[in-house]
Amino acid sequence: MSEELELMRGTYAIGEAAIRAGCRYYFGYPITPQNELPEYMSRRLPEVGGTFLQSESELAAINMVLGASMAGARVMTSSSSPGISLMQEGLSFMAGQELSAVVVNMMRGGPGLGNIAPSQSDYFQATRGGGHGDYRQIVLAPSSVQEAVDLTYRAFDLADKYRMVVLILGDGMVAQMMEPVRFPPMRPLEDLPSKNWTLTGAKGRPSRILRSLILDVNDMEEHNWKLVRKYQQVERECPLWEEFMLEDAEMVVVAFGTAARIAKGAVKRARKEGVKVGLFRPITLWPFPFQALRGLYQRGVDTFVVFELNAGQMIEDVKIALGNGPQLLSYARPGGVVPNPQELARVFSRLVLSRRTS
Amino acid sequence: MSEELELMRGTYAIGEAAIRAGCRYYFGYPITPQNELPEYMSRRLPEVGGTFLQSESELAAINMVLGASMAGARVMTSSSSPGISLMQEGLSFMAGQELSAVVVNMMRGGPGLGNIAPSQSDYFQATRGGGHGDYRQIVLAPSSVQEAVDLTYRAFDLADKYRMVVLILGDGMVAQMMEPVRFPPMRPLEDLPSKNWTLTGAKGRPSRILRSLILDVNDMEEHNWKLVRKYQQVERECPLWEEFMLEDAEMVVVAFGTAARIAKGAVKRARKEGVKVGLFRPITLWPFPFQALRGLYQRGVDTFVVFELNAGQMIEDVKIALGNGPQLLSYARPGGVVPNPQELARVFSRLVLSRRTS
Amino acid sequence: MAGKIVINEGLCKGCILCVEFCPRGLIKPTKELNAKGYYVVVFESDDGECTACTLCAVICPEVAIEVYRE
Amino acid sequence: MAGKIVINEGLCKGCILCVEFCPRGLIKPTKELNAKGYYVVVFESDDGECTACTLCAVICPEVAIEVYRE
Amino acid sequence: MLIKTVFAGFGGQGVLLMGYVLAYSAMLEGKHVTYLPSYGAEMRGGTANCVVSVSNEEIASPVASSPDVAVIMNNPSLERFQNQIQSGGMIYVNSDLINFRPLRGDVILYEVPANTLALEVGNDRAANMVMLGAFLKRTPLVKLETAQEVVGKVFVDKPGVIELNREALLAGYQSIGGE
Amino acid sequence: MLIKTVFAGFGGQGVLLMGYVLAYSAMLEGKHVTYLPSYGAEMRGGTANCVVSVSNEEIASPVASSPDVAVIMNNPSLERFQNQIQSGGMIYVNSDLINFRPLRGDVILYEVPANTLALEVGNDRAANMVMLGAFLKRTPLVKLETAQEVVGKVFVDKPGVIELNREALLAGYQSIGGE
Amino acid sequence: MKKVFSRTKALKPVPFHYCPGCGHSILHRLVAEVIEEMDLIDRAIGVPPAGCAVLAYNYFDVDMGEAPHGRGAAVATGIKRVLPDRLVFTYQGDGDIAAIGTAETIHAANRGEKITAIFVNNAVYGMTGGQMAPTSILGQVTTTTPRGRDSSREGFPINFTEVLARIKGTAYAARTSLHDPAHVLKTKRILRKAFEAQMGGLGFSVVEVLSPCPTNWKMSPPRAFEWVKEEMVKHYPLGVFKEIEGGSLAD
Amino acid sequence: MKKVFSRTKALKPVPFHYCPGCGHSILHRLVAEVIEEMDLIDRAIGVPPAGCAVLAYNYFDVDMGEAPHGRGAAVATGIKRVLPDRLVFTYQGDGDIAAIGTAETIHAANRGEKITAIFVNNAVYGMTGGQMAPTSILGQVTTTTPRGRDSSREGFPINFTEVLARIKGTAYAARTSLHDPAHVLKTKRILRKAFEAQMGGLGFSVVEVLSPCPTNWKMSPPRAFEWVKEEMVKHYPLGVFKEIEGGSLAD
Ligand SMILES: Cc1ncc(C[n+]2csc(CCOP(=O)(O)OP(=O)(O)O)c2C)c(N)n1
Ligand SMILES: Cc1ncc(C[n+]2csc(CCOP(=O)(O)OP(=O)(O)O)c2C)c(N)n1
Ligand code: SF4
Ligand code: SF4
Ligand code: SF4
Ligand code: SF4
Ligand code: SF4
Ligand code: SF4
Ligand SMILES: [Mg+2]
Ligand SMILES: [Mg+2]
Repeated sequence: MSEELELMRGTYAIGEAAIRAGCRYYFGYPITPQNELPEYMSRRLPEVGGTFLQSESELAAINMVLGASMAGARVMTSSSSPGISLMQEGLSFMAGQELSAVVVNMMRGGPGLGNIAPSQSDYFQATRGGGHGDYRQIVLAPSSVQEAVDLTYRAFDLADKYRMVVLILGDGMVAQMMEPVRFPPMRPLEDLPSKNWTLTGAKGRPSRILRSLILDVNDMEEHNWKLVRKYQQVERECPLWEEFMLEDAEMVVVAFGTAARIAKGAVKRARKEGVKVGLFRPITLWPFPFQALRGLYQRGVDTFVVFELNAGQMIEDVKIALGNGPQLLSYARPGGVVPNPQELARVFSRLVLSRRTS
Repeated sequence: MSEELELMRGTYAIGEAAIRAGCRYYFGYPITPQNELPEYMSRRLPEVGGTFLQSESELAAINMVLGASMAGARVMTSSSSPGISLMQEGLSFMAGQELSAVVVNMMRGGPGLGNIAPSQSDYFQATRGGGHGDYRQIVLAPSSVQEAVDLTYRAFDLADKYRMVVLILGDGMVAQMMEPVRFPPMRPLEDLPSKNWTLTGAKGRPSRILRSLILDVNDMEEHNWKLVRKYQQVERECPLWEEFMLEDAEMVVVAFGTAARIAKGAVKRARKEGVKVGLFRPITLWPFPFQALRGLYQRGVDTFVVFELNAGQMIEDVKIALGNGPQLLSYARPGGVVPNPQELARVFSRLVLSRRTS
Repeated sequence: MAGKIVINEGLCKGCILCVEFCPRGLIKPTKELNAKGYYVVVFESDDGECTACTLCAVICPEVAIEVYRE
Repeated sequence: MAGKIVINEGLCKGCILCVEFCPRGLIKPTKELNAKGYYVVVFESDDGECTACTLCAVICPEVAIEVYRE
Repeated sequence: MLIKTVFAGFGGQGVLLMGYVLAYSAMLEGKHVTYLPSYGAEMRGGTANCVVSVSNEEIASPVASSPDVAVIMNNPSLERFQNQIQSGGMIYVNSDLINFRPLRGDVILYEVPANTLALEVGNDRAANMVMLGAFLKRTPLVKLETAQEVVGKVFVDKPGVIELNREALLAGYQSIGGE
Repeated sequence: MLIKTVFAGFGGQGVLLMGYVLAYSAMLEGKHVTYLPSYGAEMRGGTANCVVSVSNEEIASPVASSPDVAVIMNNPSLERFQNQIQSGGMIYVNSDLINFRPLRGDVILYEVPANTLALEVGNDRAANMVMLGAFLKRTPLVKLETAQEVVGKVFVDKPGVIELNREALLAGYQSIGGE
Repeated sequence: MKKVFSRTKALKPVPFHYCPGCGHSILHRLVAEVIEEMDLIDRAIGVPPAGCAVLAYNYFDVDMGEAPHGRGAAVATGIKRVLPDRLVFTYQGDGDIAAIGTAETIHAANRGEKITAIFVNNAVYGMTGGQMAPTSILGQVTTTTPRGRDSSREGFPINFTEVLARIKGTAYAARTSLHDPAHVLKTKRILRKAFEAQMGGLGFSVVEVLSPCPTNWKMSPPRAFEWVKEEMVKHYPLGVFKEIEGGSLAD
Repeated sequence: MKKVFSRTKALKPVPFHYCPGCGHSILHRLVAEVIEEMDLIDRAIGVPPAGCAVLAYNYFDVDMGEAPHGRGAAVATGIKRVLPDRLVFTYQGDGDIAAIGTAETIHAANRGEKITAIFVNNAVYGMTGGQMAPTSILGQVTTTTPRGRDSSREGFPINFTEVLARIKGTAYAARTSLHDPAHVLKTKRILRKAFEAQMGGLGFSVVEVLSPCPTNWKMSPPRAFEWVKEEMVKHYPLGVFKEIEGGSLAD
C-alpha cells in the first residue's frame, strides 16, 4: 500500500494500521458492528505471512490472544460490547500476567443484546476493568478514521512497552464510516522491540513461567503494588487529549470519540451564534487526563458539560478531576441515539444562557 | 431449623438464609473460597423440594439463573472473582431484561488466578457493572455472618421488587468464618410477591416476550432511561450504612465488609489511646450512601481515610461524595493481605497526629 | 380433487420457490412489484389443473399461500 | 541382575504404593516420621533379592526412589 | 458548505458503490468527506443505504437525520426516506423501478429512467452510475470527470466494465436538462 | 479479653473439630466468638488448622497473625506456628507425635501425650479431645462441662462415641497439673 | 371450497423480516404448526438465539425469552427446571449452537435435560453477514474464508448432531432438510418426534435442519435450495441418529 | 552399580505439593521423562490448568504459561500458531477440560491444532475439595452429590476422549491409567505417541489418564489405586481410540 490518501472504513483502517505496526496474529469472533475487521484480517494477514483465526467464541479468542502474547507476538482481537464482556476473565488474567495485546471494542447500545448503533456505554467497563481484581488497561478513543489508524499503530508499542492490554474503544460510527486516511509505514518485524519474558522454549536460558497465581498474600500484595506503580507511570506518561476553542470559553464540553466529533460541530455552530463554548476531548480514557482538565478549571472555566452517548459514566472521572468547585452538567444520551450537531448546539446555547442569568 | 443461635460458617448461613427467603433454585460451579455454599445447597435444597444443579461453568450457571428467573423463580448463584468475570455478559443481559436474581461473589485477591485470601478488589466490577452497557446491580456487603444472613434474606425481596440482580459481595473471611447466627423464619412460597412478567406459557393471557434487543435507537434510549429512573429510585430508597463512634470524630475511616470489621477493632483501639476516630461503613456499595457520607463532612469532619483491601477503588466513590473539600487519604492493601486491628490502629493514630500538626 | 390457491401479494417476497416446486407449473413470476418492492407471482390455472397438493404452500417461506380444495 | 534401591526419605510421603507394588515385598512401612511428618518406608532386602525391576520407582509419586543394578 | 446525500435501494443495485464513488471523488478533489453505510440487521431483507457527507470543512457527524439529497433506487427506500429530506432538498428517483412519487411539495424531484438509460449504454446493471451521473448534474459536489476517473480505480480488477460505467455516468449526467 | 487460639495438625486428626467444640461452647456461654478454618489450597498436602477467637466484646478480626495460644498435633504444624505465637503465649503439643520442641523461651509449653491418654480411655482417635481438655485446664475460655455438653451435640448422629469423647476431654483436663 | 392450508395460529399475524427464500421462515411455520397440533400453545416457552432468528419472538405466539448468543441450552435448562411440565425449546443457528454454545449444548444433552434444540444449519453466520460457521463446508467461500474453508487452517465442518447423538442424555437426534416440499413435510414430522421425546420425559432432543441462506450464499432462492440438496446433504447426511424409547435412557 | 532409574532433568529438583499417592505426581514425571527422551526440553511449552496441577510450572523445567480454568486449548492454540515448531501441551483436569473447557477443547481438536492435551481424569474436582466432576461415576458420592451422582439429576459421566476421537481434526486419542506400574509404563508410551503425532504435524492429540485422588475419594493410596482399576476402568475403557498415520488427516 502506498502512503497516499485512501478512502477507508474504520474497521479496515484499524486492521491495516495493526498490520503496519507489526501485528501478525488476529483471533476473533464475528459481531456487528465490527465484522469487517476480522474479514479484512482474513484477507490481508495471509498476504503478509500472518495468521487469521476465527475462534469458536470471544472467550476462546481472548485466550488465544493470551497464548500468542505469551509466545511473544504482536496480537490483536476485536469485538463489540457483549463479546467484550465475555473476555473479562481473560483480560484480568492478561493483566495479572502482564501480557501485551491490542483489543478493539466497537461498542453498541444498551445492556444485553441492545442494538448496534453508536454508543459509549462501555466506558466503565473499559476504564475500571470489567474483570476481577486491581488492574487497568490503556484505553484509546479515536474520533476519526485517521485517528483510529494513528492510535492503533501506537497501541502496539504502548502494549509492549508497559506489558499491558491496550483497548481501542470506538463504536459503529468509527467502525463503519469511511474517511480519507494516510497510513504510517510498514514496520519491519526485525525492528520491533525484543522481549525478554516470552515463552519460546527454554533454549540457552532457564525455563520461564508466566502466571497470575500467587498464593502467598505478601507476594501477591507486592505484585499488585508493582502493577500499581506501572499504572502510575502510565498515568504520568500517557494521557492524551485535544483542546478545541478553549481560550475564551465560558463553558467547556467534555466528550470523547463519536460524541466529541458531534460536539465539535456543535461548538462551531454555537460559536457562530456568539456562544463561548469549547471542547475538551480525552483521547486516552484511561489514563484520564485529570491534570489537563483540572488545569482548565484553575484557568477559570466554571461550567462543564459532559456529553456522552450513555447514561452518564465519564462524568464520574470529570467529577473526580474537578471536585465540587465548578458547575457540572450532564448531557447523556444512552441507547445508540446520536444527536446531530444542530441539536447539540441548541443545548449548549441554552446552558450558557441559563448560566449567565443564574 | 430452630430460631436459636447456631454456629455456622458464612457460606452455609447464606445458603440457609436464601432458602428461608424462598430461594428454591441454585445453579453454580465450584470455586474457592465459596465451595461450601453450593455444597450446602446440594444437600439442603432437595430437602425443601428445590433444585441444585452444578453447571458446567459459570457462564452456564448465570444463564441457567437467567432462564429460571424468566420462569419466575427465586434463584441464586455464587462464585468468586474469576467466575464472576465470566458472568458479566449474562449479568448485562439480566439487567437489560430486568430479571431478578441473587448472585454471591466471595472475592479473592489479585487479577487473574491471584489467590483465595480475603480481598475487595472487585469493587469496581460490582458497582460499575463489569459487563457492557448502562446498568447497575444492588451490591450488599456484609461484614459478619449474621449480617450475611440478614442481607441475603432481604436480597431476594429487593431483587423482586426492582427486578434487578442483587450482588452479595463478600470474601474468604465472610465465607469461611463461623459465627453465632440467628435465622429469620422460613417464608412460605405462597406468600412471595407474585410477578406479572414471567414466562410460564401463555395460558389465559397474551404471549409474553422477555428480551434486551431493541433495535430502534429511540426505543432503546427510552428503555435505558426507564432503567435509569429505576436505578435512581433505588438510589433514593436503598442506601444502607453503619456509623460507629462518629459523634466527636476528628477523622473518619470509610471501609466496608471485612475491612470495616478490622477497622472497627482498630477504631476501638485507637479510641482507647485517645485518638478520636470513627467508622463509616457502607453496607450497600451500590447505591453508595453518598448523602450520609457528605453529611459527615457538612457536620465538620475534615479528614477521611478510606481503608480497603484493594489498590484503591471505593475511594473514587468517596471522592465523588466529598469533592475536594476534606483531606482524603487512602490506606489500601491489595492482594489478600488482611492487616490486624493493632496495625491499623497505629496507622490511624499516626494519621490523626500528622493531621493535628499540619 | 380440483383446487385453487390464493396468494397474499403483500406477504410475497418473490422468491419463486412456489414457481419452482409446483408440480403442475401453475405459478408464474411477474414483473409486478408489491408495496415492499418485490416481484410477486401469480397463480394461473384453468379449472381442475390445481390438485390442491399444497406443495406450493408447504415451501412458501412467507406463509403467503392458502390452498382450497373442492 | 541383583539390584538395590535408595529411598529419599525427605521426599517420601508414606503412601506405601511401593510397598504394595514391589513384587518381592522388599519395602516395608515404618512408624518413623520424616521432617514433613510422614511415615517413611524402608528397603529391607538381602543381597540379590531385589531384581532392580524398577517397579517401585515407576509407581512412586514422589520420585523418591532411585534404582541401581549390578 | 456541508451537503449530505443518502443513496438507497436494494442490496444488489449498487447503492453503496454510488456513494463510494462520490466519496472517493470528493477525496480526490481535496474535500472533506465521510461515507457511512447502513450495516448489520438494518440490511436484512436486502435493502441498503449510505450517507455521504461532503464539505469544505471538517465534518462533525457522518450521520444524516435529515439529508439534503436522496438518490433512491426502489419503492421501500423512497417510502422510508421521503419525509426525512430537508425542506428545499432534492430527491432523485429511478423512475423505471419506482411506481409512486413523494407527496411533498417542498423538495425538488428528479426522475431518472436509470435502467432504460443503462440498457441503452449496454447493461442495466449500470443503472446506479446513471443515477450518480444525474445526481452530479444538479448536485455538483464533484466533477463528472473525477467520478469517471474513480470508476477506473474502483473497477481496476474488471477493466471490461469501466467504459460502460463511465458512459452510464455520462448518460445520467446528460439526461437531466439545463446547464 | 480477646484470646485467639490456633489448632493445627493433619487433616485426619480432628483439629477442625477441636476448634469447633471450643467455638460452640463459647457461643453457649454467651461469649463473642469467631472460628476461621484454613481453606482451599492451604489444605493440600493434608494439613489443616483453624483459629478460634473468644472475647467478651465484638471481635474485629477472626484472623490471627500472632495467636495467643496454639494447640499443635504434628511436626509440620509446630514448625509453621512456633514462631507466630505471642510472646507470653502458650503452646500445647501432642507429645506422642511431635518429636521436637520449640526453641523459644518466652512461651509456656504444655506437653500432652494425647494419643496415649486417648488410647487409655478407649481409642486414640479421641486424641483431639484430650488436647482440647488439656487446653481448657490452662486456658479456661469455657467450662469443661460446656465442652462436654457440646460433644453431645456434635456427635448426635454417632451416640456411641459421645461418652468416649467426654472422657477424653476429662482425661486431657486432668493430665495438666495444678488447680 | 374447503381451506386445506392456512396459517397456524401459533404464528402471530405479522410478516417475517427474513430475506426472500430464507429457510428460517419455513422452519418457523413448521415449529408453530407442531406446537398448535400438539395443543401446546399455552404451555410452550421458546428461547430465540442471537442470529438471524433473533426476532423469532415477534413471530411465535408463545412465551419467548431471549438468551445471550450460544447460551440457549443453559437458559432453557433454567426454565425447564423451574417449569418441568412445559414445552421448552431453543431455536439456534449453527454458529450459536455448534461454536459459541458448544459446551452448554453438550452438557444440557449430557444431563438429559428435557428440552428440544432446533438447530438451523445454514453453513454461515447469517446475521453478521456471512462469516464462516463451524458448519461451513470445505472450500466454501465466506467473508472470513476468502480463499475457501481449508481444513488445515480453519478446521473441519462439524457434524454436531452426530456428536450430540452419542452423548448419553440425548433421547432424540435427527438431521433433516428444507430443500424441497417433501423434506419440509418430513422436517415437520421429525420436529414433532423431538417435542414428543421431550414431553415424554425421555431426555434431550435435537433437530438439525439444513436451511438455505440465499443472501449470504449469494444465490437465488431456487439455486440455494439446490445447493442444500447437492452440497450440504453430502457433508451432512440426513436421518435419525438416535431415538430412544420410553424410559430407556437410565443407565 | 549402575543407576537404572533416576529423576529426569525435565523436572525441577523440588518436592511435589500433591497429596500422598496422588496420580498427578506420577504423571508429571512421565510427561517430563518423555520430553527429555524426545530431546524437547528446550522446545517445549506447557500450559498448566486451574486445578490441583495449577502449580505444575513449579515442577516442569520447561517454559510454562498459565491458562484460565478450562481455556488451555485456546491458550495452547495461540502459542502454537505463533511457534509452530515447538512442542505445546496442556495439562488439564477432568473439570477443566470436560466441563468448563468443553468448547475450546472440541474446537481445537476440530481445527486439528497441533497440540497435545494431557487430560487427568480423577473423577472429582480435586483442587476445590472434591465436588462432582463431569467424569464422576454414577452413584459416586462427592461434596456436591451427597446422595451419589444420579443421571436423572446430574447427567452421565462423560466419555470425553471418545467424543474427541470422533472429531475430524483429532489425530491421536487414547485413554490410559496409572493404577499399577505396568499401566504407568504404558501411559508413558502413549504420551510419547501423542507428542509424536503433534511433532509430526498430524493434528490434535489427547491422552486421558485415569488417576487416583486418595484425598477426595477418602481412601488410602493403595485403595484408591484399586478403585481406579475396579470402578473407573469399567466406565472408562482403556485403549487407543484414534491413531492416524502421517498425512492422512486431510479430507
Ligand atoms: C457474545 C456474542 N458474540 C457475537 C454476537 C454476534 N452474533 C450475532 S448472531 C451471530 C451468529 C449468527 O450465526 P448463526 O448462529 O449461524 O445464525 P444465523 O444468523 O446463521 O441463523 C453472531 C456471531 C453476539 N450477539 N453475541
Ligand atoms: C473460572 C474459574 N472457575 C472455577 C475455578 C475454581 N477451580 C479451580 S480448579 C477447579 C476444578 C478442578 O478440577 P479438575 O479440573 O478436575 O482438576 P483436579 O484438581 O481434579 O486435578 C475449579 C473449579 C477457577 N479457578 N476459575
Ligand atoms: S396446490 Fe399444488 S398444484 Fe396447486 S398451485 Fe400449489 S403446488 Fe401447484
Ligand atoms: S413461495 Fe411464497 S414468497 Fe416465494 S414467490 Fe411464492 S408466494 Fe411469493
Ligand atoms: S526394584 Fe523391584 S524388586 Fe527392587 S525394591 Fe523396587 S520393586 Fe522391589
Ligand atoms: S511410593 Fe514413594 S512416596 Fe510412597 S511410600 Fe514409597 S517411597 Fe514413599
Ligand atoms: S441472511 Fe440468510 S439466514 Fe439470514 S435472513 Fe437472510 S437468508 Fe435467512
Ligand atoms: S486432592 Fe486429589 S488430585 Fe489433588 S493433589 Fe490431592 S490427591 Fe491429588
Ligand atoms: Mg448460521
Ligand atoms: Mg479432576
